[in-house]
Amino acid sequence: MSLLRVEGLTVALPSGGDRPHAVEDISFSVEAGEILCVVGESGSGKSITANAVMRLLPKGLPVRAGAISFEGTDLLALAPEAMRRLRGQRMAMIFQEPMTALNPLMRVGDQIAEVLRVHGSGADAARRVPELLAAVNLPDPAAIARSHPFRLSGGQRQRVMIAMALALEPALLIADEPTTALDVTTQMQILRLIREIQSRRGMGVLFITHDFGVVAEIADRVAVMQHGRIVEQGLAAEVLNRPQHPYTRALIAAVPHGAAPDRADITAAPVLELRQVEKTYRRGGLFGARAVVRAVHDADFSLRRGETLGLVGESGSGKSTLARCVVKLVEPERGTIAYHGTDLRPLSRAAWKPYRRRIQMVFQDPYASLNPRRTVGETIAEGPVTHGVPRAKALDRARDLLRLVQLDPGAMDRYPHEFSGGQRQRIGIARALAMEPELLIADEPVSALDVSVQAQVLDLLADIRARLGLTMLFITHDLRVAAQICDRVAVMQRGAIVEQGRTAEVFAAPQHPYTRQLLDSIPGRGWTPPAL
Amino acid sequence: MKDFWRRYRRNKGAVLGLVILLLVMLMAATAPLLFPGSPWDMAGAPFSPPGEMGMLLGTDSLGRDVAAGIAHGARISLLVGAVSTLAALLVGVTLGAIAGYLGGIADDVVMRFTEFFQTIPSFVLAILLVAIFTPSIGSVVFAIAVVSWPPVARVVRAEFLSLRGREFVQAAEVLGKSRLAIVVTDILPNALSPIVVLSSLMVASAILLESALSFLGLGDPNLMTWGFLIGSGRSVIRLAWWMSVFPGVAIFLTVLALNLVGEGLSDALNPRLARQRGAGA
Amino acid sequence: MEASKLPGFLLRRGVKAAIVVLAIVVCNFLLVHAAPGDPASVIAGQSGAADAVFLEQLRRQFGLDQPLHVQLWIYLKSVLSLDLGFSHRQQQPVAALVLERLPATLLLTGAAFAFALAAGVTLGALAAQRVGRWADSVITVIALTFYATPLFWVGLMLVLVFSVWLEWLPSFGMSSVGVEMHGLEVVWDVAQHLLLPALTLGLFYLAVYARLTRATMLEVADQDFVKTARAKGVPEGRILRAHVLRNALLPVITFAGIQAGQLLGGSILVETVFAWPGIGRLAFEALLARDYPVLLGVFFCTSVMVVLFNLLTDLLYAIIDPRVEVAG
Amino acid sequence: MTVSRRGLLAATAAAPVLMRVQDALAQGIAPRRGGTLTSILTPEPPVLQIGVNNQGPTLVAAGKIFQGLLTFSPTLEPIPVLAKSWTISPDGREYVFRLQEGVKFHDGTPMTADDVIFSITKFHFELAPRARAIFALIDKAEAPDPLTVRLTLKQPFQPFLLMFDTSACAIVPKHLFDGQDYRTAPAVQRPVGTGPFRFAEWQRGNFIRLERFADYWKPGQPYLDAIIYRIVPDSQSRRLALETGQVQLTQASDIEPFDVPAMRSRPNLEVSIKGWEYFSPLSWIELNHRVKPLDDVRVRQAISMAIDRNFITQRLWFGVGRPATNPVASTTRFHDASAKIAGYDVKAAAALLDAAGLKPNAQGVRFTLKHLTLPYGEVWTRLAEYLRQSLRQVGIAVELESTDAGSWARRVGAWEYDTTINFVYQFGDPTLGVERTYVSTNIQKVTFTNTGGYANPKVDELFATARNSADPKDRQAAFSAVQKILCEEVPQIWLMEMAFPTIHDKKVRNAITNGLGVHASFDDVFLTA
Repeated sequence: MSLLRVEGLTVALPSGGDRPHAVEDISFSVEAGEILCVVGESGSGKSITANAVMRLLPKGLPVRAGAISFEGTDLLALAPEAMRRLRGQRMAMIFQEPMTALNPLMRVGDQIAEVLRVHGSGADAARRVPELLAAVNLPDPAAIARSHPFRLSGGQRQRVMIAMALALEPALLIADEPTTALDVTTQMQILRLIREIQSRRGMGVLFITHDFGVVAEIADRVAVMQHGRIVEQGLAAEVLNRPQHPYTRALIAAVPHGAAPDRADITAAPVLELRQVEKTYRRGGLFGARAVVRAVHDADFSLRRGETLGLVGESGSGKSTLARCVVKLVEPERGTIAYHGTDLRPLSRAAWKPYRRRIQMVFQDPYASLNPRRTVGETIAEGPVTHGVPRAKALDRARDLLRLVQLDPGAMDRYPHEFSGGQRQRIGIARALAMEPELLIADEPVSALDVSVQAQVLDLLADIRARLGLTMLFITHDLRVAAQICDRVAVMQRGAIVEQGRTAEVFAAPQHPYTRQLLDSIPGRGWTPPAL
Repeated sequence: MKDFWRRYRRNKGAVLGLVILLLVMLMAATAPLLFPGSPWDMAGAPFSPPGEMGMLLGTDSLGRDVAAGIAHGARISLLVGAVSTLAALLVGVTLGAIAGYLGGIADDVVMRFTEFFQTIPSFVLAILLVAIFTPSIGSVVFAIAVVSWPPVARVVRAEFLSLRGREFVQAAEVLGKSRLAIVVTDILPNALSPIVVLSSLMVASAILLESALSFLGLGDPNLMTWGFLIGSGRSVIRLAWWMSVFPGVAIFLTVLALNLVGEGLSDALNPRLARQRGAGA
Repeated sequence: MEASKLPGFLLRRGVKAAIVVLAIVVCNFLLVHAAPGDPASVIAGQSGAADAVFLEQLRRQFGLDQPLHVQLWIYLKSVLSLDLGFSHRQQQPVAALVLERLPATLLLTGAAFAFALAAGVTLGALAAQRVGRWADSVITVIALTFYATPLFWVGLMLVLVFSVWLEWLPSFGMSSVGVEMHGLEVVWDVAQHLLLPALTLGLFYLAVYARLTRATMLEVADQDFVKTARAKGVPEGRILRAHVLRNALLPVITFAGIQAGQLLGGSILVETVFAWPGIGRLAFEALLARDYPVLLGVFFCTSVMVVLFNLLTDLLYAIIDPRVEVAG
Repeated sequence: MTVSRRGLLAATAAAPVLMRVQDALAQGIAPRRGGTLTSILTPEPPVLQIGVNNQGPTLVAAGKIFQGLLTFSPTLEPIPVLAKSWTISPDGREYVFRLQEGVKFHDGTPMTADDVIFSITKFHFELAPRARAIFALIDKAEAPDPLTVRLTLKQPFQPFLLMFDTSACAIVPKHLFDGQDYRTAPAVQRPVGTGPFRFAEWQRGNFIRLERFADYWKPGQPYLDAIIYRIVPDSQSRRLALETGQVQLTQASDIEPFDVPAMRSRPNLEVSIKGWEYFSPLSWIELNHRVKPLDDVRVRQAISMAIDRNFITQRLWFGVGRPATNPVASTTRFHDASAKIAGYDVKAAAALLDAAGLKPNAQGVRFTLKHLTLPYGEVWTRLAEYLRQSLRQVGIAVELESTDAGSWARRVGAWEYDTTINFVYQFGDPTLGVERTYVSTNIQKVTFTNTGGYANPKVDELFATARNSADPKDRQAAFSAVQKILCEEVPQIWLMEMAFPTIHDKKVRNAITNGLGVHASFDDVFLTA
């Protein structure tokens, strides 16, 4: 008898959705002591599956058909109270967003103790809580137990969540994208932790993810979901290396292969040179407690015409700040930002204006980077118009650009919310290109996108760069992506560039320990996606 | 626009509110036709109860028609509400925009200023202002505006603050747009919906404030307002309950309507909240 | 936040508060002096008859012959020494007058506030818990009703019903005079007088808090950590209390802090309707009589109270919300 | 309806006006010792020291604490109080008062001629403008013996005695004021007089308590143990207090006129509008003669005729008061009933305005006037609204300006108004209460003088004659003449001889026994079981 068995599960979507069912007739099982990865892109219904098992679905998403049996009992038939008793005791869950998943007003220890208490074993909370925190490799458990969530880092919070989940040694752990919000290094640690605990206790784990790297890292078996259906499932090795279903194949094909292309050195004149640029943030004013953060320092680099430099690093490493310094969105205290020799840093808003045409930027969040209240056409034409191009002309150009980014020119008069993430990102790119820039700064342009879309956008960028001979500063946290698109990479840590060089070399022979650590942390680095 | 109306319709209360509000406006518009002449005219015997001698809602201590008073009063109450709200918006939006967009010291200064205004008991301040500038519609509007702009400033500031950090605004910066252009074309349009919602509520509270002032005898003596009616009916409440009850009801309905409309608007303008509010309200 | 950080925090807020108070004092002074009509002519008017000599006498007494900035300086100095000046109309030190009236107002507003907060939060929570069901609708409608009804009108109606028709409660004053009473009798007597005014003043804010609580609770209920709690198998009741309500209270507290001033303002109306002998009424009477010193005193006193109250809410907030000091 | 009629009958039947203690005894009602009388005071007086403040409420409450030498009957005959008897020299220049024996102040010190002289020549002379004006006539003030006061005047002044009521010249203890600033002396906060009741407790904004003075000079009096004045700013609360028996007596404008009919209909209550004869307040529309066209007598007559005084008395004051017929109230001495202003006649009014060359424009407006509303409460606002509507009928547009007591006093004092409402006490004699409003010598930038700016030499002369002659007959002649002239020229538009309802529980006896009504000392007031 399997630990968890889901058969023919169908969950309805509220009417007016793009499809009638969120999840349609899916069946799978999780055995004790194995990790089943449910992988799929956003909207594939993987999270809903997880929540359905916990019976945490919102009212809007009723289960229409199917059975979920856990340790032989039919969960769907269970009374709410009985179900509650199972939750946290026999089956536990951890979520994607560690930052918001903990009650901000409650001490971490109390939140863990709460699990024990509500399941009647609150007596030994005092003893168990530190144990549990230690078990998830948190330093100084006593102190952590006493502190409030906002004092902990994302990784630490996720560990706390895990500790909480494991408090009563459940038979089944459901992990809903538990590492997506974390930095690579942390992600690796968490993955290892889950792996280790699971094997030590012989739990069954239902692991939801969108990242094949992660799958390769920890999965025993895989179920691939598309549009609410499981299109393929089987042993991890099988599916990863010999995918059968076209969708699976497409997905795996889309995974950046990480193998750095070995391009010839670019010896053209430098377009952009940064020297001793420093940016320090001081938080808190007259009445607030002061806090000083050195966001950028020791981050010199130069960028030659036609070259693509990748700024890689984890969140908070200062890569975005550095990029924003270049376009004066952030104003550094000192240093020179030489563009073709002229220092842009001291320039006034007005004096900067001419350079706006030459230096453009593509942003990370496709949902936040377009003004929801203007049509796509206006958005793209806006730049040139501001710089004196007649409106009609700018609009014509916008049409061409839409074609260039592979969008239907009919999109001109529609509003951003009518487009998908990938399409919006294309619009964003078109907006930047409308200025016919020489230097394009791309700030995590693909990290908010699904793998398949990600691949398309990356190709688009590569293509455009080739066609227009753009020089690009490419910011990313994803080393695979960097490897695929950048000629050179600069690795940033705590505001400083610790290592830079040709992509191939850096990846092959990292000098700085941190670079090594980063590379080690690439999930599933042991696995090279098969060429399909 | 169409789906705005669709979302708005979903809130039954809001629709009801809109209907009431429209009726009140209609009454205000047609007052001179419904009740020709001045609402101050002594049209019947003093203190004749509702229904008697053709006085729908009775007469007051001078035999003036209460119904006429209410109809004509609607115009003033709505006018005061609208005008003072506009004035308050003007100040509040400007200051809020400055604080939110420029941030830093400008923000500090403006916010201290706003806090300061919120600390003074606003009604007391209103009374004081009206008294200083002697009761007249001008001083009343002024006083109401002065005490009701701070919330606007706060809301607008918050909106601007969050929008300023949004990527599409940064994109506009990178495109080299001027500050003014960014504020007007990028930020303001996206900050509008909370302002709209707020202002509908402000009109409501302005009407309440006006009535309170008139009630204390600080209204414009030449204008018939609901507050005045209650004020004059208050002391004779046991002799002629209708004098203060009906205007009170009028105020209640109008303010209620405005609040309902406000909720409807916020439902329609940000659906997320609408879901939260659920079927309630 | 940690107890160790508390003093520093309080100090910062204290300084802030002091500045605000000072600003308020200056502003009030200027405002009130912008008013037409000097107190001398008022008293002259009210004493039935007057002549120029008399007027001059009075003006000198009031220091009205001094230039404005001198008067301000004098006022500031005395305020800092907690001397609020002398009311020549009432022939009494202002501080005495205000302090005499303060307890009544504190009692009234305090009672109203407590009632509004307690009842408001409870109703709001109930509504949020039963969102969409009839209980929710009923509460929402009630809240909306009180929210939309003029304060003074509610007062009148309550008097009409409970004092005039039912004759259950006294309609005015703070206590029955001329009756010998001891200990509990007095308390009971005052309580009876307090009920209607406190209710009148409280109902509006009850509505405010109920609406606010409901909204925030629904917002919080959507947040991840609530789901976490559910996943932990925490019973719904406990989720509501330990997780949702506690977080939902923060905005309510902030708002309550801001509201303090408005509450005092409202007490003017209520104190007038119910003849409650508090500073609200003192202020209004002083205004009609152009009694500058008293007005200034009342405004100073109210603003100080509001500031103190905000300080209190800050403190409360700091205690409930660990993140406060980071917020700065 | 029937109920109320019976009430009315009852009221008239058992009217206790002028019922002195002996009358009561005659009726077999023995005055009963003990009990507390609870009444109402509005607005709250600033202080209870007569002289420092002479507003109505102060006089009502302090009238129980202080006493004057005399008081006056409804027909304004002097009645002995602290002065047991008095004589006036034939030339009308020497007044000798014999004081009561054994009169003690509340602090135990005996009252002597010194105190009386101090009160007259120092205390009130310095504090009270009204007193200053008249006591300035005193040439010599001597005390031949501790119980005799002799006052010698520079010239005869026939209304002189009227100045010795409590309200005009309360006797204060010299030892508590002499040599201090009278306004800030401690005694001002804890008043000490000779009255039947002593100051006990004052919770501001709440109540004032007076308690029986055991050493009062009338044996066995007062009958009450204490009097409590509650401060109740809201008129409806006041009415309620009276109905629910929380208070047994209200006076002045405690009860709004429109509530009076309801009070009359209550079997347990007594309503009387007597007891104001000494003050006889007269209300009028005050015109600023400096404002065109108000300087035109025809315009003034027109305004006067455009107003229905009966409507005002009946509809606004609900019969409390009488339509004014001329500048001197009918209850004041030397009132000449034969002098009458023209009655209500809209057509005639319009004709007069046409005659004055003020033609109506398209909207039917001849000219516009501002009207400064008297900020003394409801009914005055109503009055202003009534005037606006009725003057509009003859083509005069009136714009109301509402204001507070402060601004009103200031603006009237500074002549910054077109029209307003005003009413003044006449203090029993035209020389005291009427003259000041019409003589050109009294045109001052101070309230309650001739602020309207009316000037007529003939009028000045006649008032002077009346003032200076010692013979009532001569005075009557002069006053009659002046009343006729004024009725022709209507310098002000007289509206009403005002009266204030005194309403009390039937248990309260002797509430009104003289021309000062509730201002009296109440030493003979008692509560029946």
